Amino acid sequence: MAKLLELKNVSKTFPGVKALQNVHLDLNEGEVLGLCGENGAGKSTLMKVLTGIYTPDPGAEIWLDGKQVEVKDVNHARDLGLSIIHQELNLVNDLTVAQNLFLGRPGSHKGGFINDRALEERAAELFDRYGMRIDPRARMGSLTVARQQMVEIARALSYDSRILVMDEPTAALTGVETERLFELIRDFVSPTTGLIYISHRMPEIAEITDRVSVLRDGEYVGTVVTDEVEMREIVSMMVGREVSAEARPRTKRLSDEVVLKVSNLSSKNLLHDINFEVREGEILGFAGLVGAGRTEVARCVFGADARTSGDIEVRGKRVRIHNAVDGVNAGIGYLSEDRKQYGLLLDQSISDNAAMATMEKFHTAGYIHDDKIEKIGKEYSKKLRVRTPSVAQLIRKLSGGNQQKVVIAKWLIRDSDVLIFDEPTRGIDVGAKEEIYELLDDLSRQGKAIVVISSELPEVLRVSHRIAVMANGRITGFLDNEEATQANIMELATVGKPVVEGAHS
Amino acid sequence: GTSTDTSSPDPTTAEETTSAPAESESASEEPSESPSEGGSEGAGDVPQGDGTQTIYLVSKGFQHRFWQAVREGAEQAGEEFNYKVEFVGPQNETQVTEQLNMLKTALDSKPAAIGLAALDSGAASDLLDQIEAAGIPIIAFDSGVDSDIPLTTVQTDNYAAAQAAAEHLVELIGGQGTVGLICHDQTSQTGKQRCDGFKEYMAENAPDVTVLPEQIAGEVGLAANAAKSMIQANPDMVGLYGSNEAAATGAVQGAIESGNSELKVVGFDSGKTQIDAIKNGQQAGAVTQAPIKMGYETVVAAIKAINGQELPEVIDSGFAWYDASNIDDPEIAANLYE
Amino acid sequence: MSTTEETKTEVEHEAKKEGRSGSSFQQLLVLLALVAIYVFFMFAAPNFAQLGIAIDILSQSAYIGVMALGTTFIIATGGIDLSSGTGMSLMAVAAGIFLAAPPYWNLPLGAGLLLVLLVGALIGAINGANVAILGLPPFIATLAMMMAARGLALVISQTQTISIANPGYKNLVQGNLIPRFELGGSTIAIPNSVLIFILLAIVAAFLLNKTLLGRYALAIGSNEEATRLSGVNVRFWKMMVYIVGGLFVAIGAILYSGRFGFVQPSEGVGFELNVIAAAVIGGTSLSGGRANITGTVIGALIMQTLTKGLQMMGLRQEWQLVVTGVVVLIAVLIDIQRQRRANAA
Amino acid sequence: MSTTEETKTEVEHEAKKEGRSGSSFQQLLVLLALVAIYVFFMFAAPNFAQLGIAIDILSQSAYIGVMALGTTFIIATGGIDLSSGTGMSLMAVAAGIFLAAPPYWNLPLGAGLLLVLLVGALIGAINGANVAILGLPPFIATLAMMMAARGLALVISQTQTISIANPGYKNLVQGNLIPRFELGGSTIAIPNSVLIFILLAIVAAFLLNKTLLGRYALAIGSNEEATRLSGVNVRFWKMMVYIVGGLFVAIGAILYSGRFGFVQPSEGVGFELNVIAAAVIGGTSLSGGRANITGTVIGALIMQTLTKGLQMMGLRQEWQLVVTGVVVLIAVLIDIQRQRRANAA
Ligand SMILES: Nc1ncnc2c1ncn2[C@@H]1O[C@H](COP(=O)(O)OP(=O)(O)OP(=O)(O)O)[C@@H](O)[C@H]1O
Ligand SMILES: Nc1ncnc2c1ncn2[C@@H]1O[C@H](COP(=O)(O)OP(=O)(O)OP(=O)(O)O)[C@@H](O)[C@H]1O
Ligand SMILES: O[C@H]1[C@H](O)[C@H](O)OC[C@H]1O
Ligand SMILES: [Mg+2]
Ligand SMILES: [Mg+2]
Repeated sequence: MAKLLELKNVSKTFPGVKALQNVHLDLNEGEVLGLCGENGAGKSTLMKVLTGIYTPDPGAEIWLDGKQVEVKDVNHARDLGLSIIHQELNLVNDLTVAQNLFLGRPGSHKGGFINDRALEERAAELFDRYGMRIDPRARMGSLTVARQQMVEIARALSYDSRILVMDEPTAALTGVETERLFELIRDFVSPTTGLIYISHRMPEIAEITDRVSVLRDGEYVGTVVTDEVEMREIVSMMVGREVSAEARPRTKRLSDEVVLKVSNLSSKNLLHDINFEVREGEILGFAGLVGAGRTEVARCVFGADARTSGDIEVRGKRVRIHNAVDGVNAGIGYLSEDRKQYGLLLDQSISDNAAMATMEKFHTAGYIHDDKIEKIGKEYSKKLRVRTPSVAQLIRKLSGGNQQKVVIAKWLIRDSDVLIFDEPTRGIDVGAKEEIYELLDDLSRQGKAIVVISSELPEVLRVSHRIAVMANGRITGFLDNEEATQANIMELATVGKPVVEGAHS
Repeated sequence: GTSTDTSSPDPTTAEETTSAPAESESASEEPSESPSEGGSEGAGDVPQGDGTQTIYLVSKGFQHRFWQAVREGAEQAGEEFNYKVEFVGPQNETQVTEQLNMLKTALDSKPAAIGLAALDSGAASDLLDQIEAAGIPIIAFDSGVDSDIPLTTVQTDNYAAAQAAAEHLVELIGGQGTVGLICHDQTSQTGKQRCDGFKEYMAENAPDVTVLPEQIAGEVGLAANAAKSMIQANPDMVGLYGSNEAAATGAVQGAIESGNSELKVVGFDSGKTQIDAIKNGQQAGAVTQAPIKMGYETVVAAIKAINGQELPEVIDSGFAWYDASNIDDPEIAANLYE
Repeated sequence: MSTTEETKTEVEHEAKKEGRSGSSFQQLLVLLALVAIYVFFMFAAPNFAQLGIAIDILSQSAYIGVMALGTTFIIATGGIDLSSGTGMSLMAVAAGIFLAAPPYWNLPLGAGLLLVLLVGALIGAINGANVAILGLPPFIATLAMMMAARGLALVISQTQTISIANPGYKNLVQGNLIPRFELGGSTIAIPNSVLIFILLAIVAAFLLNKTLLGRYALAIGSNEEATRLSGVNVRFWKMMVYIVGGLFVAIGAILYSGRFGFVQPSEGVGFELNVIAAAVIGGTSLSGGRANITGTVIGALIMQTLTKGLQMMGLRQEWQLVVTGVVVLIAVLIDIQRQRRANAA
Repeated sequence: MSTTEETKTEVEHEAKKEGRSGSSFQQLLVLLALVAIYVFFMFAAPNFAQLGIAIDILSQSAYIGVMALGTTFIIATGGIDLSSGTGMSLMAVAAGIFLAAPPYWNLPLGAGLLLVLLVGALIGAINGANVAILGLPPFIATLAMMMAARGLALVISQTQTISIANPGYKNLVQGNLIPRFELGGSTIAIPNSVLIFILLAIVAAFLLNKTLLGRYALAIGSNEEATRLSGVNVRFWKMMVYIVGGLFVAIGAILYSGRFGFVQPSEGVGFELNVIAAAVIGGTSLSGGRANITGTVIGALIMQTLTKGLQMMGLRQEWQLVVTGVVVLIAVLIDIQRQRRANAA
């Protein structure tokens, strides 16, 4: 019997980069196929070739139901029953949720005339069906990243495609929404459909996929049946070595000296009386559900958002923080959860991006020492294993995970006393993740005070000495690493919230 | 000033006009004569060219139809005496530097003679030195320059012409009431003289006339809006003056739209819309220059200069008042352009 | 299935944030600015407080306003149109050539108008092709067109003023479909240009808010890449937007030349800035994605009210310029501050 | 596959733009365009092929070019400056007032020049404050300034042309620091304005590529929010950029007024478009983040070469406009197409 989908001999060359080389992939009917590989392995590129966004190098073949096809463009892909949720959000912020859902879709208008009421009703039905609580009339840009991701998922599902590709759909989601997503995936897969699932989160791969294909350095490594292998075997196919899972921090905080103290922090909409301290060498994790307010705490402390009350002390001294410049000057670094929007200059080089927060070290009276910038760029690219032909490469041309590494490099170079990492491993592959954890351990040993916000509980448990759990804009409790488990974190995260917003009905 | 006298209902104005500048033989007395006649009068002493030499005229622009008429006159003379004529000008009448660049280009292209209608009377002095050094004769037209390098200036006495317009307006309104003016420009010599001539005439000769502060508008649409606003704000207004083709056309339009049919509008220059308005009574009259003649005489003066002939200091191309009564007179009609 | 208070408020809050056409509060603010300016002149400028003046302001802002309606779509896509001013001259000249008596073509009114619209669509299509197909930045594509249109207007008119004697033409713009009426002792006549302006504003609002054209224009302006990946033919719709822009300019040209009954080829330089200013004062964002037709209309009226009022005050030209600059700044500032406050909330 | 290719390359095009200053290949292409235009006129325009003409082009493009250098920084931040043209008039008038003989102030040359620069910095600072602090869109902030500056130039000059007799002033711009020399039988004189232009281009290139000012300008243009969150004082640097822009306009005003020793208060309207065009032809991206000083210089030269050549060809003015529009379009198109081709690979 013919495969639902077969890709043969796919190569894709970008100037100076061979992203894919003779890759093979096949998908059976009724199956969820995992696609794994390190950052820059070529997963997204392969899926863009499949869905008509990139033209592959000559010689590539795409077979659907045993028939060879040539995917001309996005619409053609959709006509062929192929849809995709991209790794990066592709939403129009100035339109409403309903308008986004039906943008460019046949049947969303009558002879060019649009009835927004009708679209909103259809959107509401859709969200009902998928068990999502999202207001169809909300402006897209006013939603949190997580909700936006849910809209993307709803949109892709609603196309009733035969083949659905999800490129790291859970990178912005916490456990609860992820569970909900899996239910949707199971509903979607039928004897005539198939789904390709890309993730760096191995437990998800283990849970949802039937088989897993692995890419490394743009080449096809192999395919395994999920139930027949251990996850670490897949990981070693990806990275060529063993990586440990389930772990706890390897450091202790250095001293009792309080480096960062936040008291009575509140913000207009969300935050209510937030109090916490971070000591020298301590890593304080922040856990919570989507929208709990972790990002907002970080942004308020750093100065990126306004707070209505709250004092911030760094090493015992009260600091005046009203904007990001104050934050940086007070010795606080903040790595944002949305690298594209808040972290990177896409059209500038790796080195320039890496140096951006530390320019005072790289100039004399305004004259910039580009050689030093290049040197530091090289040093950190190497340290963080950024996959790139050169540090002069534009960020835009890097894979998502490699971009994330550059943002991390930026703050490592800055070398602040206090570092706040908001979802630091979003989109980072398992191998590199471990490197980043080790980096955090290093920073801890150097006596930095570190806050790590993460939606992945294993990650929180792996890195944090202490864990603050948030719900509804409040801190609902602190747990020491020793006493913390996924279960008691979730308990605190859902305090006062019988229903989890967004993902549940 | 013979023709001006005959065409003007008030001889004194014309007297002033032509007596002010140094008397010149060819042009000033015959402002309304058609250029070819004017030319043929002096044709005897205008040597024919061999068709290879170029006379390069740098005008003020091509925004107004007026310059097309000057160009026509110039080309007519060029054809008649077998010279090539280049006629250029900046995009609008504020672009002094652009005009100077054009003058420099004229110099670079080594013509037999250059004509200049200077946007600014002082700006060109360096270039004039260079042109003189290169041995190229230069003739000023339309507006003079503060320099004795140009061998002659072919021009209208704008100040006097504006006074003539004022004088006619005073007469039309019976010597009293409020009048307004739309000036086409507030920085050029021409613009200033046409504004000042009008205002000063009123100040000196019409004690019972109140002159409103002028509005500046060099385009028809803008002038129409400005005129209308002025009329609406001052319902007692009885007269309105526009200082060139665009300003006058706009003034008429503003008067029509405001529904004030009593208002006397006087203008400057001609153009199809002004001519129509005068014919159908929407405009009382206007002062016309002699643009075709101005172009023609400029080229003739240039040819004479090329051939080393003497030229008077000023060649007054003249002006004339015209209204419904004399618009079809041949001497007037020859100076009107559509 | 119970819901906590918090979740509810969040959803409501999100819904209340501005949609694509700005909040009604914003339109209120711009309107307030207009009213404030108007009231100011009622006291400061002699004879300003008459209905006739208000109608004048409406009719004099009609051609800039109509062009601004079209430009609003272009700006909504994140583009800009610098060619509207001289493009208007070119189309006005075209109108003259089509409709004026021999030696011009002397076509019947309907045919002539249709051809003018065609020229408008053509100019728009050339702009559109340069932007959407050749990928030129809109600023440059339309700057080039601005120069070329000016030159062409002079070329095809042979730098002559063309007068359009066709009485139907003038009547179309200047006539009074609504019969004159008496009010407070004076006769009020509403010229057709005002009706056309209002009608086109309604059409534009409908196009922007209720049709694919507007929806895609806003989507492109907000996130072109995402719109493309949604399967929208971005090139095609950008083309359409510029064509619509050209059509509105053509109508502006008809209103302009119909007012005078003659056409002067060298006018219109610099009008494009007033056109753009009208849209932006009205709350349309130059970075695209947010547009507002009512605002554009109010923006055009603000500009014209200012001009009219300052002229009627008899203020000198140079001071008019200074005051206009400052008021434009303040008008946009109000909007900006409001947005900030809304976002801080 | 061919139809697909187009849409796909467009997507890929998005994905792969050039770096901060574009490739050196791009600069080569713009330079080639300049050379092509120049060579064309050597054959098409009589007397064009002289060294003197080339020097003329350089000196006539100096003031637009210098202003374009400053505007390049502003565009690099994603901003725009519409006030350079009338701002130049205002500063030139200021120069006249400071330096001309009584009734003007008749200051010593050095003091006068310093004050002109100060006025430039002030105008820049006002633009900067409106953009960086009040958050106005640069288009509107500088449009308002454009109007206000025009008015103010007329006000403070009392609409008079001011002639600056100070011989040092004229000499500064027109003099020949490099002594005249003979070449091929004709005397060659290089006016100081050319030297100043070249010198300032070097300064600007240094500022853009080697100093914090340039780096932050490009960063802001690339992603303002990310730059802010990197701890860069975005407001301060934007202010600085507009102040630098104002200073370059002031120098432009000196070059402009010093060339002829007089100042006309109403000139300068519309110059801003040539200024912006020079930068954009040179490869500076209007959306910010990519700028190129060499390109700006070449862009200014292309514009001036065209003007000069077309004038010397004796082409009718209206056709000159059309041709200039088309050539500007093609010049930018070459750049665009090259980028695409590089990306299609
Ligand atoms: N537009 C582009 N231009 C140049 N190189 C590119 C481009 N897009 C991707 N690449 C390169 O192709 C390679 C594969 O990238 P891709 O995005 O497919 O990786 P990925 O497997 O999805 O990684 P991640 O897990 O980090 O998302 C990377 O080396 C990347 O730098
Ligand atoms: N009630 C609300 N009204 C408006 N905006 C809200 C509300 N609740 C949350 N938000 C938005 O969501 C953000 C709070 O979620 P935040 O991003 O801080 O949560 P988080 O715990 O970091 O979750 P995420 O995983 O989505 O980042 C705020 O910055 C705010 O913009
Ligand atoms: O000099 C002026 C000329 O005489 C004509 O009246 O048009 C306007 C001006 O250029
Ligand atoms: Mg990827
Ligand atoms: Mg968050």
